[in-house]
Amino acid sequence: MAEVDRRVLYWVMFIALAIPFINPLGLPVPITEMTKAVYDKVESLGPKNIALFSIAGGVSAWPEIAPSMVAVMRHLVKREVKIVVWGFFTDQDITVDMITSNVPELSTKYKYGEDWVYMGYLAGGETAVAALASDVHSVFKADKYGTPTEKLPLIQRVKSAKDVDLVLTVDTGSYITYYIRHWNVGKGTPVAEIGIAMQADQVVFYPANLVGLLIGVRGGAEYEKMIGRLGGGTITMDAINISHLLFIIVIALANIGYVMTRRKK
Amino acid sequence: MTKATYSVAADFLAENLEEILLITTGRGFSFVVLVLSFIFFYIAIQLAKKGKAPKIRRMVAMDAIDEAVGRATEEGKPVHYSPGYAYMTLSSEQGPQTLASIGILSYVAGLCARFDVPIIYNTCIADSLPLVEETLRTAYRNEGKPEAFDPKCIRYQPGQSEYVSAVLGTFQRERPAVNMMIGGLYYEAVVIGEAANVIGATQIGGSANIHQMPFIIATCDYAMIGEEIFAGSAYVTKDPLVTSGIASGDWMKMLLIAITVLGAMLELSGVNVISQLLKW
Amino acid sequence: MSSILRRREIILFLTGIVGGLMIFEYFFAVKEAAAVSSTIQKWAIIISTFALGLGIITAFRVHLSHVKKRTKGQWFFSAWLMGFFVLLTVIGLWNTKFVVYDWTFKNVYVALSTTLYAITGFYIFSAAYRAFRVRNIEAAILIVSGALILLRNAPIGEAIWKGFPILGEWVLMKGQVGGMRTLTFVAAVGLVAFGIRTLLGMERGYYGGGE
Amino acid sequence: MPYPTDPLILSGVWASVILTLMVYSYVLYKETPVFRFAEHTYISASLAISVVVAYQTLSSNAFLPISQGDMTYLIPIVLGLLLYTLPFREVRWVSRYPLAFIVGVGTGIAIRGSVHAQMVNQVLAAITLPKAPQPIDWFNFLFSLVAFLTSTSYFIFTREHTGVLKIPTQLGRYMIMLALGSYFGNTILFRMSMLSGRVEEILKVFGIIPWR
Repeated sequence: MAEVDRRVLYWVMFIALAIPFINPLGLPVPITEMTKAVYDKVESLGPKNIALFSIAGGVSAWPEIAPSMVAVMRHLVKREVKIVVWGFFTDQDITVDMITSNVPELSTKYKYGEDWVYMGYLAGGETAVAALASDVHSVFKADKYGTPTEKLPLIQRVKSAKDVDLVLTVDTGSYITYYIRHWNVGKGTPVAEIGIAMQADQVVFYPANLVGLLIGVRGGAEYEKMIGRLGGGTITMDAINISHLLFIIVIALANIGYVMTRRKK
Repeated sequence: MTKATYSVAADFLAENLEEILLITTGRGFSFVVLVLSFIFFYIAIQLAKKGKAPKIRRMVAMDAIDEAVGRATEEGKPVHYSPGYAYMTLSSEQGPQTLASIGILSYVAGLCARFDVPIIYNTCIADSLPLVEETLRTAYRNEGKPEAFDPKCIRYQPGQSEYVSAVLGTFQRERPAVNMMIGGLYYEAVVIGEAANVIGATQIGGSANIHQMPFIIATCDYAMIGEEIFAGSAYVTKDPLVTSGIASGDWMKMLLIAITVLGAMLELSGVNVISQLLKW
Repeated sequence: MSSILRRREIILFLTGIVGGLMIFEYFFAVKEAAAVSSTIQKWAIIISTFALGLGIITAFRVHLSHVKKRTKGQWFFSAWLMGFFVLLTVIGLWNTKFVVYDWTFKNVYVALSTTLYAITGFYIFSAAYRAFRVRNIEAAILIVSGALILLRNAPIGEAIWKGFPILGEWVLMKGQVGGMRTLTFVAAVGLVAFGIRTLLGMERGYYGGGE
Repeated sequence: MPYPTDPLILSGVWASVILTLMVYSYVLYKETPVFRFAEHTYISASLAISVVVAYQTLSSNAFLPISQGDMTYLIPIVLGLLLYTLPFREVRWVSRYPLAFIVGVGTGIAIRGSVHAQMVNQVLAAITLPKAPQPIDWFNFLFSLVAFLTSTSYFIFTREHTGVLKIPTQLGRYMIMLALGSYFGNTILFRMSMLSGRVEEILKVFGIIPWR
């Protein structure tokens, strides 16, 4: 029992993950405080407010963060909040395409340039985030499609961090800490995070500086439930349930085996 | 000076400190800590020069290297060494970990040269290649076997996942007896670690990237946690100048522990001097 | 001239100056320093980009030798690697929108990056199986803490027992904070000590001790 | 969305799924020429893409400013070219100049960021009192504080962990394990959603579940 061929474990996992896609379980997803805090903050915004949607995660992390991105974007559009999008990953254009195709309101209800705007890619990590906090216009001269900022009424209103009512940072790395340091501590802008699960461990260092946090695909599933439109996150939650249960079972079995072999000795 | 003028002067200082000292607001105390780190280091070196070099407690993982290479010698199998993803460049904040890793590599390569054990070095950090090649070449020369060095033992892969796939392939094809992964590790830690367990390799791992520590501990026989990797090359070379760096780090820890204790007590009694100082 | 430039002190001095400038710019609000530091960082990106060529030389050195020696089970793959590389590079430099390049980028490069990223899912499973055994008190704490987080993250935890998510939430929000803070903290202390040695030219480990 | 019919997309999704299965054959079966093919194809494509991206980076970051008359960008180009002295024994030392430069940048960035964020800010956070505290908040505050202090004592290298340090270092080890367990658990969530993403893709392409 103590030593099983690993491949047995791998096959079990592979098959177990497939089952819920074919035959969904649909266990309810309870809402956690961190997710509710983000929801409440977005709910408090309206057509007068501007939200920043910052993308610092790649296409390869989609299974974890795409559900949250789409759900939050749908909520922003429902509240008619103005949205500024920019990002720090070279493949982010594919991500923006994915969001716009899932949130068609961005091209129907929203007017590009006035209601939402995509500023494109930016290199430079923390330095860039800090520069944007104090002067957006010196960093971006034009949007992604080459339209100069003078012709984009929305970005004309966003001169610095002070003009933004909520930062939503999609993040698979350290960008949340950059935004906290330069946008929240420096300028007082509320910051919320759409992150991968492991970030939870580090983000809770800053309870006072953070509105809330969507923890990985679980956060996405919760948010989908709150806005009343289930999607990819909820479907993946079944796979998460099954796989986590497997983890618990396997750890229990391993320990029973371990204790038994020790007894024999 | 009356109390009023004193407080006016204090307010003026507080408001204009950035202009007067030019120190960016919020980073003042960090700068003090950095300067203190330099001073501690200087004092530790002076002590070392007087023969009072501090002793470091044993580092099990570093002691295990000799034994691991010995095992590879007996089995006639290679040693696999890799430094992790580390943002693929020396010029990022992960750079120092790669340098520390190459420092340990020089010791490992020396052992491999001495016992004629082949070494395989897999990396995706292009700008570290000159240092790696030089380190390996020097290690072989110092053992008097410069002709035994084969630059083909250095394998470059153009990215993180590419590097993972190449290491997976290498493990099954060349079956190293030892796997060492030390440096700025990311998700590769658990993959490489488990794949090395499949072939039964002895593993020594280390990283200062907190997010990978659970996996290094879970998969490796010997783990270097956090700053241990920075102490590694000093530990094996027994260079007193470098061990003093570790001592000065210890003093810094003790100082900041003291500040924490003092600060917590003052905060609890309603005095926020320390937190103001830290925010300066 | 070359004998002076060859001196290790000069080279180490360059490291110290560049590193010192980066530090100065961070702590002091001097506009000129900020400008210089941003230029230096751009330069570093350019230099590192050039290093890719060294990587390709290194890779080809290995694969050419396989092809020359007709290494069994390997030379064919080495030849394929080099051939496909040359083809794709020529196409990509000519036009990245060309169908062959674009198709390979999406369906080979992005797809396999995601695939390898996800391969961890298998290995983390066997790692948990191996590592999560109650050998001593430390291991017991590790297991309990990990299991509570699992039962917090998956809704099934709450379905089993209402208390799991509450305990898991406590571990995540409060319990783990102190230890995690320490790991963050000591890694930085070690790094700063190492960095100081590097900038002062005392850390020679990575120079291999050679000339 | 319906199942794709465009031959380009169709060939693409099948190719990506077949390559994925080739890679997973290593995990689920063993290292075979099938895996080797996927591995070498991937590395080959990635090398080529790296060259193209490097060329684009150099064009926009170096060649463009030079063409606009900013000759300072010749310096990094020359430094970058100096790396290529590496294969030549007599002039190999020249390659240390560009290296010294990037090592300086990396070390500088690493030091400055970590002193502030990882040292001073952590101490500050450790002593920040809870706002509007309930009794449980005081307990949590003290718990984190003690955890921080004891686990830091475990990382003292120049003292043996005996005598006064014995109990704190032991307690510190427990606190570190608590943190690492939590990290392990959260990483499992992330990895499982990544892997289930691939499984879903495979099922979709094989037509077992509807395309969406």
